[in-house]
Amino acid sequence: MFQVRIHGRGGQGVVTAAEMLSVAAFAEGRHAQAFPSFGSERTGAPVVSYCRIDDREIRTREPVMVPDCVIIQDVTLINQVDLFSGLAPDGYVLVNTSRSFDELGIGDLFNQFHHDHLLTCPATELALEHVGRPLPNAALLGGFAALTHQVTIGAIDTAIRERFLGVVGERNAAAAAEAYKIVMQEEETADAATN
Amino acid sequence: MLRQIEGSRAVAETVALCRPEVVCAYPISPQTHIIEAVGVMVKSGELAPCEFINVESEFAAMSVAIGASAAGARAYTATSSQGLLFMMEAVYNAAGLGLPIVMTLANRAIGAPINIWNDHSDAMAVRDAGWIQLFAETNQEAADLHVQAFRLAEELSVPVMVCMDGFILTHAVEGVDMLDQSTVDAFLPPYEPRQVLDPDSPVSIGAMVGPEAFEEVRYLAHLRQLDALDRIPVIAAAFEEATGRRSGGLLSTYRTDDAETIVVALGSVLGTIKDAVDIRREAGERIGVVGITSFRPFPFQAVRDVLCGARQVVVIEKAFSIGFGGVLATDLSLALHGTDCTLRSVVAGLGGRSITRLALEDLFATAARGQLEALTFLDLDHGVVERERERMMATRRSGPSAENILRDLKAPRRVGAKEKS
Amino acid sequence: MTETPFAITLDVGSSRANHTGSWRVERPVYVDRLPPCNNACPAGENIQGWLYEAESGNYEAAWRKLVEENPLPAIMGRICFHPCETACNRVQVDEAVGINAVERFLGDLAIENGWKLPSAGADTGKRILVVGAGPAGLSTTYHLRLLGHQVRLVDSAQKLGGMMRYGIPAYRLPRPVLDAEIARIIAMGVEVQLEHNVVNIDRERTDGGFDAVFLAVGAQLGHRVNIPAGDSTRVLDAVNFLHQVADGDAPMLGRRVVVYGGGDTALDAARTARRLGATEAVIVYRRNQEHMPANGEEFGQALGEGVTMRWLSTVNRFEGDRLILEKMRLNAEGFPEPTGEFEELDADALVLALGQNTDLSLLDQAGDVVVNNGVVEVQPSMMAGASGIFAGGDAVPADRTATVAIGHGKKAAHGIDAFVLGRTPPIVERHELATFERLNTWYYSDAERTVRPELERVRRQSNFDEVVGGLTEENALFEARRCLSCGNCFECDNCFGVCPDNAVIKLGGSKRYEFDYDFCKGCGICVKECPCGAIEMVPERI
Amino acid sequence: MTTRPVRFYQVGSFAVGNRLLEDGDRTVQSDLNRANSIDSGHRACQGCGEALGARYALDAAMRATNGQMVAVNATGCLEVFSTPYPETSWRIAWLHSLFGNAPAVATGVSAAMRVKGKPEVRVVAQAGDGGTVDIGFGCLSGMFERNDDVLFICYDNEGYMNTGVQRSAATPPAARTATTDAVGPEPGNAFGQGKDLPRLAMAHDIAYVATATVADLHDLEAKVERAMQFRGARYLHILVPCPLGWGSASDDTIHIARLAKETGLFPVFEAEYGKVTSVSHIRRRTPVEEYLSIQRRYAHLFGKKPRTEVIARIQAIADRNIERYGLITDETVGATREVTA
Repeated sequence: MFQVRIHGRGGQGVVTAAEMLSVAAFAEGRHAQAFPSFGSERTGAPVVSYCRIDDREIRTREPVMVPDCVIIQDVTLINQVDLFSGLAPDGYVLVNTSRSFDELGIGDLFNQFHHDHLLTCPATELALEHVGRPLPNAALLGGFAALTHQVTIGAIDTAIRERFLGVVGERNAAAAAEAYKIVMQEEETADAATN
Repeated sequence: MLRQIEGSRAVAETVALCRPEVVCAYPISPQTHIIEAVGVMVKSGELAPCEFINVESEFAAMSVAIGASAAGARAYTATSSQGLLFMMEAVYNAAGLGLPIVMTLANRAIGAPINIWNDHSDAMAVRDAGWIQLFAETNQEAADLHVQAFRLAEELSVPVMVCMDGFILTHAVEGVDMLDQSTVDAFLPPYEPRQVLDPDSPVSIGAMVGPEAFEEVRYLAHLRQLDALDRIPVIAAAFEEATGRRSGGLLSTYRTDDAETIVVALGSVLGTIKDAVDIRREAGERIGVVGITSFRPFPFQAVRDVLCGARQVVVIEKAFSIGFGGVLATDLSLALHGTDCTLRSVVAGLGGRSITRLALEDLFATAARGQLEALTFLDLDHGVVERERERMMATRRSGPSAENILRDLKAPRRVGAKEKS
Repeated sequence: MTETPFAITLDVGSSRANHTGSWRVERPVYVDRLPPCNNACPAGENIQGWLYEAESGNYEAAWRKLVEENPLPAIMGRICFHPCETACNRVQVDEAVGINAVERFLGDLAIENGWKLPSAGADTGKRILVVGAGPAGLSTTYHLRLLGHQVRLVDSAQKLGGMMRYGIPAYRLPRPVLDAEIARIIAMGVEVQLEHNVVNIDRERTDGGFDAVFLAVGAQLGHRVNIPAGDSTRVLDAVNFLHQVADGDAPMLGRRVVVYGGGDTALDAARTARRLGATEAVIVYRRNQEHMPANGEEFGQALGEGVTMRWLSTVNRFEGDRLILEKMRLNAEGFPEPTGEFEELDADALVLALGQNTDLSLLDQAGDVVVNNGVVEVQPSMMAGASGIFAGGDAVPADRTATVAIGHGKKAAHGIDAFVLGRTPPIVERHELATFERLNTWYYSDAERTVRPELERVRRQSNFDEVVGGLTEENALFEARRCLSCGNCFECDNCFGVCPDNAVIKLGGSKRYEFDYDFCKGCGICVKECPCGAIEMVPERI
Repeated sequence: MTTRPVRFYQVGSFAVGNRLLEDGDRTVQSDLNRANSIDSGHRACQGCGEALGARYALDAAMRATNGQMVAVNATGCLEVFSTPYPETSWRIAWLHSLFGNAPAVATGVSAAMRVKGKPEVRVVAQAGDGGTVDIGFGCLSGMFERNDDVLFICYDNEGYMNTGVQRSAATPPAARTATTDAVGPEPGNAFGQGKDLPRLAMAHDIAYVATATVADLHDLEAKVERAMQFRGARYLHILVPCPLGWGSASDDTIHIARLAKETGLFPVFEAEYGKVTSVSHIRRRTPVEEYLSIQRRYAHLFGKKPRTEVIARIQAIADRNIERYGLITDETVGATREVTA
């Protein structure tokens, strides 16, 4: 079972991201379970959503406490929330930013985790460019596909287009595709650096 | 068709397939997504003919459903928690009048302190109201139970409440095999009321009944619920025949055949329990699970049959009767009366507290050792409780407990800092 | 739907098994009470009864009910001073019902349509002599004929009608109306003998073989006072004056006419004088308007026609063409006292209208008849003695009005009937009076204002034509519908409607209502809300 | 002078019926074949205004709907005295659910009729004043706001009579009830701000709001008929004196209702879409004493030392109504114009 935790703020599509991710996995014939952190958080408040992906039926209803991947939609949360709680050393981290980890002041992370599992993606910029609104969730899913290979970019594309109809779906899918490319390149760069 | 879909949406779409004619809605978390979705379907014309009524309270919601049902329409509503309590009087009334209303209860705790998260206090608060109460383990079952609920309700002229865990199910997106219209139509005949408000054939519905007949009226209601114990498996079987899917029934079992310890629970926590049980099984423990689907009517015989071979029964439930203990455990203790089975009551997950697999594994290990107490509160922070009790002893005006505890939970850091300095 | 849920759902109307009548300690019962108009009518008319018919527009039925008591409605609808209207309970709401006007309307309608009186009753073989063809005599004749007795009607005048013809001016009672209603009675089969003076009643009776006699000779003699006058031809008697006018033989009066008296005859004389060309017609009366016995309505008409008044004055003497009047004042009891002050009034003629006397010389031989103060003493049956002589009208002690006379006539006819057939006169039981307090006047509509001025307009006439016009059908219907139906159910459905227990059964088709005592709880709302006071509560018997 | 057709029927305008009127022009109550929606054998007190008002209103509604009507009843006297198992007094399709939910239940019935393709079946909901102005007000306001196709009738007897005469928000000032006893320095109910339901209903801008009393049947029936000409939420507030709760003679029920109107204490009017369209003028102006003094609930005002200042305050309420609704016209007997000046 692969468990994902997505951090963001109310209004940034955090819950939708988990839902679309589960749909993408479902589209590929896998079992998936997406759910929000339950609460009554308002726009702007820190929120979390979860997604589990597995090849067999998912029965558990406990929250994701030991994620395999953490997606951070909003870097301003870094000093406010324990974003990496429960993340295994080989866990993945995808951060929505155009800056480096050092610039963000979280260079220490490299020491705790596999550095090739820690990548950034300028998802907000991509969203602004393609969709015209700063909603990074779709683009980040493209990055997630590239980073974790848990789902294909094709499945992400399907899930996005199912959630957002017409032009909006198309533009979000384009943002995801570009994010996918960027992260794939980052990954290659990282791999190269590692090797 | 199998779809990756939010639980609320699955229920809403399934309810729509049942062709409800009057739907009343008053929003309360976590029921909102269900009635929102039904509302959209009615407004768009996708669900027609149907009257969607935005009422001003849950009390009105159930009341509108009562009027609609008495006038011969298939009526549906959904609520949670405080909403259920606010409509309580009407909940009893609907049952007393024998109106086959179907209601989704997105289970949630009851305040104060106000708490929007899941537990079963709401369902337990109305267990004596005369409604049939069915608990769903998964969103698939939640959806399926609604179709069966309408049929059961209308066959017996008894209202049915489908309970599904708030947020945990209602807000979870997972795979649900959705029924199609022709399947539901074939399974669920149009509503044929037993009594109806008809100007051409007038009757007075809702008479005042005195001591001379009230007991008989109540006893008849009881008999109808006992009838439901027969009808529920029959309807589940018919459903399986129509859909190829096993859903509903009085109860479900998991690895109980040779089990010495059987865990009994209601609703979605059964999934996590099954995961924990699998792990305990791998450790060699003979443990199984029984999920109660029909909490009212309570299937005494079926429960007894399945549990009587076990040495120990551990009831895990998300509600308790303050000053007494577990509610489901009480029912089970009656069902097990005269057997050698030991009953252990565990109260867990109140107000949305996570019931984790690890905690359950630990609990089952304790049970296996025979060390589980008669009544246990899972993951209870005894330190917090003790400190609040001390504060209450110290001063009469110790302030509200909820706020004190929240302050207390943040306190260790301060205490730690103090100790450091 | 064959089986409904036990106890919770009930079949309609099942509460009728619960007889709530057992809760009752008092029960309502329907009653009929005597309306004040009926009570006050000297002719004994069932006014409420015929108004009830008229309200519905059943005018012939109304007329028929009317003539059961009074055969002269067109006449009485003109000359009756309608004490019924004075008694009318509606006075306390707004104004009395215009009963008299409706009566006239019905009377005129009957003449116009040629409605006939009922046929005479089966012949009894009894013969009755009626002396005097005024209202009393005509009324007796009519009722006697209804009872099947033969009647000979004798009168000294040339025509029938008595004072109705010779005392009441034509502008108040047009002669065609008078003739028509008299002719209708005569048409029932009456032997009429005119210009016949009965000198000795006993002889007349014996000669004619009459079983009984009714005396209705009236008061034909003007009361004279001695007015010193140089020229006695200037002083006339009102009764004679009016009689002469009626005969078309009006005396010359001159331009300034003074009438002395305060009664209706004085008004008639003054108004007639105006019509005969007098430029001044002055009525001299010893008291004031408040104490004037004449009918107020006609007084108003007289003023409207230019008649003037000289109150608190008596005529002392005639001096040439000047009348010397003495001024009077009223003492504490309202009686006039002389003041000793005098004034003058120019006059060409003085007409005396100071009351009338009866000529009872024909009774001189009838020994058992008692005459007192110039009138005949009678028993309640109107019999003046044991010998079968009956009397009525102005000749007996009573108000001297045509209506009273008509009442006497009916009463006498029944008295005579009992006498000649050897029966005891029947005692008519009277219902309890329907007093105003028993009514719930809330329910009666307020009279609409447009209608009254219209009546006034119709009443504005002048000269020798009839002064007071008749009602249009619309107005007559309106007036009839103003009747409160005091004490008599008129089927307004109030009891049927206001019962919280549906315990009043409406029988429909003018059959009124019944109480359903199975369910009546005895709350009494029906009694309180009955407009006309036709229900009362009585204690339940134990 | 113009002549206009005589339309004067002795008692045509006020009494229940009149033999002189065409059948169609008579009240429903005068009809031999009236529905008798609530039939004999019910257990209401002697002289019950509510039993009477209910039959008046529902029979009129039955005629207006050609018998296609369903009634929903709140808990209260009317419900208790009409349907004690095993007997019901209702001859119409009738449903009782709870005390406070009659408007919502009626909404449900109305919705059911619409969805079942029977829009000709009209719904009347009825409750006492407690079920309307107090416990039922939430549901009532919701029903108004949604403009559900329901005629809601309040039978106002100014208190909780079913439970033994306790105060409701419709209990008038100074009236004695079991919970506002005639003791202490200010006996009886306090002078509050009042909860004027007809005006609250009007504030919802619903199609039709009217008041009536059991003392004027023609007016009441006309209002029911008018109400039935509209679709959507409508409200009819009928004053129904309660001999038990008011301490009045059982035969005074209608008389007292009439006085309530004639004093101005109970304004009778109708309003459409939030605007008053007609008022029933006072016909014979009456001082409030006449109304108060025949009710034992006000007996404490008329003791050895009459509470004239309290009576004056009640008169002021009447005068305010008279001014607010223009209840006095030139035709009012005993009218004084200064109140409208």
